[in-house]
Amino acid sequence: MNQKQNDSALEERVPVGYNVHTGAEVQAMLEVMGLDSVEQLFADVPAELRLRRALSLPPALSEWELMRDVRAMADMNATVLSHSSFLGCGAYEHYIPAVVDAIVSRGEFLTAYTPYQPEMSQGLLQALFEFQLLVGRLLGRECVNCSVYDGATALAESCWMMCAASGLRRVVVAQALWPQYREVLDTYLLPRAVELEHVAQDPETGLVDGAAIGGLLAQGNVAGVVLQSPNALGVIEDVAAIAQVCAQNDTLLTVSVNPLLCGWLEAPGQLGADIVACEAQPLGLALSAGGPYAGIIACAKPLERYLPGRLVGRVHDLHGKLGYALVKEDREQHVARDRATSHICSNQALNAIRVAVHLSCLGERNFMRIAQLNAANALQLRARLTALPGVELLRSGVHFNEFALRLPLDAAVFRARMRVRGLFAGVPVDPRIVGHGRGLLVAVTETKSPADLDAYARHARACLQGA
Amino acid sequence: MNQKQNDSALEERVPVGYNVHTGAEVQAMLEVMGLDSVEQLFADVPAELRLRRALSLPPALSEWELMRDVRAMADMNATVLSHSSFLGCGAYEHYIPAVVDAIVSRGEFLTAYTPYQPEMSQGLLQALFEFQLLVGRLLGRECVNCSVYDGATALAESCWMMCAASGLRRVVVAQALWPQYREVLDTYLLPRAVELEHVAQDPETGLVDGAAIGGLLAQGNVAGVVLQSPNALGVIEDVAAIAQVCAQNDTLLTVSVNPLLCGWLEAPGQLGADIVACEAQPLGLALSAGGPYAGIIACAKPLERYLPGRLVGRVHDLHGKLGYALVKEDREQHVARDRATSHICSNQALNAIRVAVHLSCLGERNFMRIAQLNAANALQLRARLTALPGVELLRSGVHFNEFALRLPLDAAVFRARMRVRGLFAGVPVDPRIVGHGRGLLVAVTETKSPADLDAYARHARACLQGA
Amino acid sequence: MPTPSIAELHRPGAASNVLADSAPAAAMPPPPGFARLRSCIGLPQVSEVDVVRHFTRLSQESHGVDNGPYPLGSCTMKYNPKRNDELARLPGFACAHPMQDADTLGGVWEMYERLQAMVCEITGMDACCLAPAAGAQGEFAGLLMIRRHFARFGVHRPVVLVPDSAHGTNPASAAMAGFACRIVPSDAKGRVDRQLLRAMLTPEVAAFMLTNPSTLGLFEDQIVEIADAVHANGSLLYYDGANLNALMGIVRPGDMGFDLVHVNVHKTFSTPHGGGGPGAGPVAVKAALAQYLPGPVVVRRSGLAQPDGDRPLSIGRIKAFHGHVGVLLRAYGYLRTMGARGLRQASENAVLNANYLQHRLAPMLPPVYAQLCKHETLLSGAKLKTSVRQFAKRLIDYGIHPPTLVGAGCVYFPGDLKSAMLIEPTETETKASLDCQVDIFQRIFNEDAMDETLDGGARLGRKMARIDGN
Amino acid sequence: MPTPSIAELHRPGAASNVLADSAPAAAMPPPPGFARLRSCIGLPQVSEVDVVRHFTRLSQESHGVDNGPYPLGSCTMKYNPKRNDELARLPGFACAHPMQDADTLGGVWEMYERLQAMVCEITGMDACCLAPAAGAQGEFAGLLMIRRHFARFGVHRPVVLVPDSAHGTNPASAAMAGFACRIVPSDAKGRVDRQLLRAMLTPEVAAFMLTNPSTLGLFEDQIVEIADAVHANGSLLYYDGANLNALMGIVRPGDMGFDLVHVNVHKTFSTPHGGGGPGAGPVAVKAALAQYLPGPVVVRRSGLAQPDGDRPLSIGRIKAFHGHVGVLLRAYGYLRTMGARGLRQASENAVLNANYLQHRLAPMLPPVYAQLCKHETLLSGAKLKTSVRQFAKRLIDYGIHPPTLVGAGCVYFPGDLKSAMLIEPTETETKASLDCQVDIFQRIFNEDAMDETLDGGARLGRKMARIDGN
Repeated sequence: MNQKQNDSALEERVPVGYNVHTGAEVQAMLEVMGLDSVEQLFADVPAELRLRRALSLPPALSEWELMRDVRAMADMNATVLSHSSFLGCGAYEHYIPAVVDAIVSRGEFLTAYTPYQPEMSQGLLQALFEFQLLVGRLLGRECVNCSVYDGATALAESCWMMCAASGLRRVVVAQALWPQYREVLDTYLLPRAVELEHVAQDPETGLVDGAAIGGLLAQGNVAGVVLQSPNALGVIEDVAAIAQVCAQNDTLLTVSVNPLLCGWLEAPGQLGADIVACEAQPLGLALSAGGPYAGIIACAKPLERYLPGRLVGRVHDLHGKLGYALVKEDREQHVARDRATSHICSNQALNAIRVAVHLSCLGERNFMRIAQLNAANALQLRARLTALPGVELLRSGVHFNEFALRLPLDAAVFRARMRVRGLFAGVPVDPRIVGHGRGLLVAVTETKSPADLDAYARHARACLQGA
Repeated sequence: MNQKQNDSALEERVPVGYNVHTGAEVQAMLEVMGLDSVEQLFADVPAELRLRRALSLPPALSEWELMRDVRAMADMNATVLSHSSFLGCGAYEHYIPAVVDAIVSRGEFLTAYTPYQPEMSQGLLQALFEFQLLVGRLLGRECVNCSVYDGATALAESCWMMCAASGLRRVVVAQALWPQYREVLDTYLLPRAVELEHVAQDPETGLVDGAAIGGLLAQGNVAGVVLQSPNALGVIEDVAAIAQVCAQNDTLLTVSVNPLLCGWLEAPGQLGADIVACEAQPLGLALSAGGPYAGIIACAKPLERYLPGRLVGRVHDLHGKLGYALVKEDREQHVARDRATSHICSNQALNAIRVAVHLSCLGERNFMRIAQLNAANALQLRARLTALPGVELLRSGVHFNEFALRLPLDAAVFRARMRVRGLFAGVPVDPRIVGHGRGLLVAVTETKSPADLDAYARHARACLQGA
Repeated sequence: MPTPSIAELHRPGAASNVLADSAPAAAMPPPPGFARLRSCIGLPQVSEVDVVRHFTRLSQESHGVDNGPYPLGSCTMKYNPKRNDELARLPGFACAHPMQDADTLGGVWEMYERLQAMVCEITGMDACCLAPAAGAQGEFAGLLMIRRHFARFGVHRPVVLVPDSAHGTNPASAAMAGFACRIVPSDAKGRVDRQLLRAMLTPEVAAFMLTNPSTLGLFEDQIVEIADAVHANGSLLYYDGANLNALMGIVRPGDMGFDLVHVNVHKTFSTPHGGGGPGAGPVAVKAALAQYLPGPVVVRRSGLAQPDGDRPLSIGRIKAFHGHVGVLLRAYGYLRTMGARGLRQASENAVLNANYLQHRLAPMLPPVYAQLCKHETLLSGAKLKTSVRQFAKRLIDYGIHPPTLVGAGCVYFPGDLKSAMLIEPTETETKASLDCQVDIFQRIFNEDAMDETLDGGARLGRKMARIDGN
Repeated sequence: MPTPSIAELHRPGAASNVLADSAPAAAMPPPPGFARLRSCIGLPQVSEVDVVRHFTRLSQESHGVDNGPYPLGSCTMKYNPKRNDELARLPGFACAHPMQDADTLGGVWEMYERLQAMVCEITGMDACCLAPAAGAQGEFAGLLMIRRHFARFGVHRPVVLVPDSAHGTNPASAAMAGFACRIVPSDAKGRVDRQLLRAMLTPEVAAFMLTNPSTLGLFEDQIVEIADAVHANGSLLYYDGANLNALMGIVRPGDMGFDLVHVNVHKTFSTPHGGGGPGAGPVAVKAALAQYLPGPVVVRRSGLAQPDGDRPLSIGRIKAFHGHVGVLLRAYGYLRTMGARGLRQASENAVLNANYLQHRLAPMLPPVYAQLCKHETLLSGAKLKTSVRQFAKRLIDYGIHPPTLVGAGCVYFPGDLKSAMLIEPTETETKASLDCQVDIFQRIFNEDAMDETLDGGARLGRKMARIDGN
């Protein structure tokens, strides 16, 4: 490939890839400016810095070569279609109505930028507003931002909200967070000198130790408490009880929740959590090997000014007509700079619209029925598996669509055997929480049929026996 | 499933599937009309005819069960992705720009009905008009309808156009049509007492026998002549020569063409064909196991009033502003009824829009380059294969992206052996045309890389030797 | 601002290089012999971004069911489920080549076999072919079967009867199948005039084609008598399934005495119509006629669905390949989602909506036939101060798609009904949507000056004023 | 007519039964213990057709690059290729679960390894991590690496310098990474004031964050001197890649002396922005810093791409999973389609378009810095008879998206530039599109009465009049 721009032969310049200008057009534009080469436009770039060769990139592909290339890579991945998957641990295989994809692939939404000029983007703003509205109802707290990166960063940002609101730098954290969430908290908070105090889970029930929390809070100086429910042991936390402990000590509480659980049981916001953080993936986002997902933060009104990221609000135009716009931007980086509540600029807006469409498609009744179906399916498989010899529940607590087993063998070995049989059996429980490697977290969603559950139980029996 | 409509419990009526009314709404609507049951709306259906049971259909599926069900069926099909395909014979594996799917999945186009109210559908009408415009330029005849069902029915309708225009009922047909096209001609034309006279192809060159056509035309009474190019032997016909014979005899000529050929060689319309019929599939339509495709008919101006189906034209509104509308509807079934040029009502409009977008995406230069690439790839594989022992060209003529080999063994046997090796090697040539079963039609498009051609040659060598 | 045509956006040399570095450097040499290279086509050269913006804009200047009601009588559309579009995009179907060996298309045959069975059950027929490209081609296939049937026994029956209210496709298909057409008038109640029918049932008559409910929205309540008369004459009774969405699970054509039927999948089974097509028009028949069906007819042998290869009496091939797989998949998806209960509910809602609209519009646009209607209703424009055409265009000013008028839709009104409108709400319009339509009808009805000056349209945001002669 | 909210469309009991016959008949029993069943959420119940119509309508009331130019300075969008959206939908990626064994995600690692290499080559860096969710998180990761680097050697450097023209994310990320921020003023030419910079480079300074070309559209022509000064102070030089689309294949951050860089894939690599995100912000570094990169960093061992499991000095995890696979695939598709030649052409076109627009708009809106610009240009509103805000809103009346104003975009103008507008056409606007924009600017500039009365907007078809306070 000869990279040299031959400006004297501009008319032969063919637009490559997605480029638009023909040589004649380049020439015409240069002439308007009184220039005669594209080179002159880069006169301010010191010659000694200029790249004197073409970038060393693989050759350009035609569209069909690209499809072949990427299809070949896609075929190197196993998926929840190639295997019967019972993986969870923060990402779940769920039904996504086809309407969701149909709406978010419309170019007006897909190719929009952040709606800085509200009159150009009323529909987009309204869709985001509806996301905030519906999610606020779902999680039980009314103030919702327009999304952050994912569930883990939502939790980290929530912790900082508690620090900012309280002026304190100590956060009490339940031990049984997803390991990856715990690591993100470390990354986000330790540089800001926030102290993270971990509280153990009850070895029997899997619930966080409320008394221990109470003890820590009584010492004072705590910005807030952080729980996850269902937690990394698959156990639903007693949010109301911990909220009471927090309230007694005038301390804030953040709960990271699986949002689908809020279709079955009362939401953390209703139970007293000041902040509810969640991963939106179970609300209509593709698994996509881990991203892009979206983090949601819902909080009580007094905490709103500590929210990171964008907020859409109702406003009025000069004639008094109702409309929508980004509001309360004084919290944000482009206005507050180093005093902003967060650095977040790009968020996950299109995924927020996905959530709004998803929740609208399902509606109250189906959403609740699907949540119940998740719980029922998990309960059924749990019963089948704990009846197998040597298998018992790891913790006795209340489960939703995920439960942890204690296997008679190493969970990784079991998982490997099951995989050979075409099943993704679950995710081993973090040994840092339970002290051994025999815990396996099994997720069961509405996508699993009775035949799938049968197959799991049948293959599990064989794999426990060493096959 | 209890099918009985319990009208007294209307409020418990849950909308099933895509139904919209709640029980309360049904009740409210009935009340407005002074009725108290849905049953009463069917009082005019004699009781003895009523179905006294539920339809015996498989149980309704949720969206995710349906996807599973249909994915399982999809997995029962081999495809041009699972195999390296060299199949043609009227349908070709081509590059389709992603823009095509993005545009035609927009609901405004996808869910529109026929644009009977032009003011509601200016964009749709303009898109169809642009289809007519671009396709007319491509095929070399300016009057183009808005599509018919497929290439075969386009040819049949074209034959009838020649009959209607000439008042005669005898059509001379080149022998080397795709077998399926020939059968459709029989189905469409024999009931109307049209006589189809078949003319043989030259056993050396594969070209239709122009002298024989001249002889038949000299007898008089012929409505028109029908050719296919490239024909069912993969040979490009000498359209100009046959057009001359027709012109000398004052007889109409219809040519069924692969539209992509018109990016490489002069179009049948330019060469004198009065009507050009084609299958639009190579212009941006998915293979889709055979349909839906679209048939195109382009003709000279004097034949326009014999065109089947819809035409979009430019019109003006009351203020003189340019617009688009369906025009010349007096040819059509909804106006002319049994004197219509055709019964066609639903056509393939969305696929016509696909073609318009496809041609716009490629543009003149890329369209011609892709046509050349097809020819070049086919030429290359042809050279590789005719170098194999015992393999020769079936006919010596000029080829485009498809050529016929004469194999030293039965073509079906060869095809079966190649399939085991992951290749769809081609389509056996209709023995009715060549008198034996050793002809194999091999299609090569731009989607085939040099490595694909190598693989074909390598495997072919092995399969010829019996493996 | 008129939208420029794509050809006007042409900029020489503009199209991006989609072949990238993979293209052969040299142009293909000209072939030997007579073939002449193409020098110029006249396709526009534009950038991809131009194409996207152009056609996105054209789409925004169009109206679909996704944008609101589309109440064209008889030609209407209900909601087209998005999931079913995804089925058609699955590579296992979308990337299958029709000339593959039949045993590599097992999924196609499996879907066909199941869909055939569902069509037979819903219509009360015994055998089915899914290949016809559209309703009109289904009709055509049906008529060819009728022709073949009589020809087989050496009977000359060159005439087909159709009612005056029939879709235009009925007589047009009959003509294409080589039949002469005779029109059976309607009686005062909008039904087939049975006296006249009886008189027209001569030994020449091969078949009577009937749409039930008719395109006037009326159920032929004397269908048993009609069927008996037709059969007594040795003729066959053909069912045009255009309006089957009114009757699913309630009464079946086969049980009414019909011998053949086609179904319009876009209307009854919710496949999108794409601004004119593609559709599909499966044809189903009673057992006695099964052997004439065009191919493919899929049968299950040893559990495996496969095309029946042994059908010597078939009317032959009506399309190049196997049918509109991508459309039929959507119909399959619809039927599997709805189930028996859902289909029945759909028909009930279709009839409920039509009667509700008829009732509510009656003060302005009284029904031509003051009685129960089925899926649609024919309204009289007699009370309007202006023409129905002006009324319709005024609806467009309000962004509402008008009902069908004579000459602007695929229907035909018998007699002197030129000032009528045919309206079909379909089953997927909510009460709120119907009420909103009624309100706008009322508003226009109340407008003082129903004249040309109301026609500007621009102030209400539509792109065009009324189009001349439309 | 204001568009009702989806919640207002609620009809009790309306949502269709998506679970069909498969749902368990009985409700799930309440769990034991403390857990209380949810009785009501407040989600709307609407039919699927309502949802489709509602959100289709909202989309039509929005503006994207598919509809026309989106020339927000610095926050702009170029054309988003449709093919790349298809890549993200391939089930092999879309249906992979992040907690699968790493060896079942070979395609993800293969794509990552190739994309990492391309990012390194384009930026002139040695190692790369694709995980950051957006540019701001890329910055954050970069700053944490800087922090880790100095901490490792026990050096206390608590300060980060940023220019006054920096994106707000720079200081905000610095604060989140625990740094104090100090602002370096611009000089009269809009460049970093090198005198002041030198004075501010104390031993406390960990890094200087720079965007080049800057958010004023200017290339820091003294970058070598700046880099030398920063490095001489023992500090690191961070490159905010927001404007890298101006320089691809022309000059590389690594060759300019930068030590770390992040790339905004939506702007430089054409991934759609979806009204705010998701994006991705790969971070790339010189070899000396590679060990600090967050995970996953993918390496090729024995030909097989796989995540490097042995990275003890890494700053750790910044996201729950591996990164935005669905977004990165699109960036991969873009780079593979463009190739080296295409990328260079893109940057040339970006700069050509910005200078062309600057030149043509100069009579109305002269550039604040009258010199060559790069990807964007800052225009002065001094000649306007009205405010830039009014001018911008008037552009909306004509359906044109305005440039960035202070406070309505993610940029910050230094000093007293409140009446400036930042405009960035991007490389995928054609000359015709730019000329059309200029014409409309001219028309508004010529309007006699630039006052509130021009603001109605309705007659030009926009949905809202000006929004209070915006």
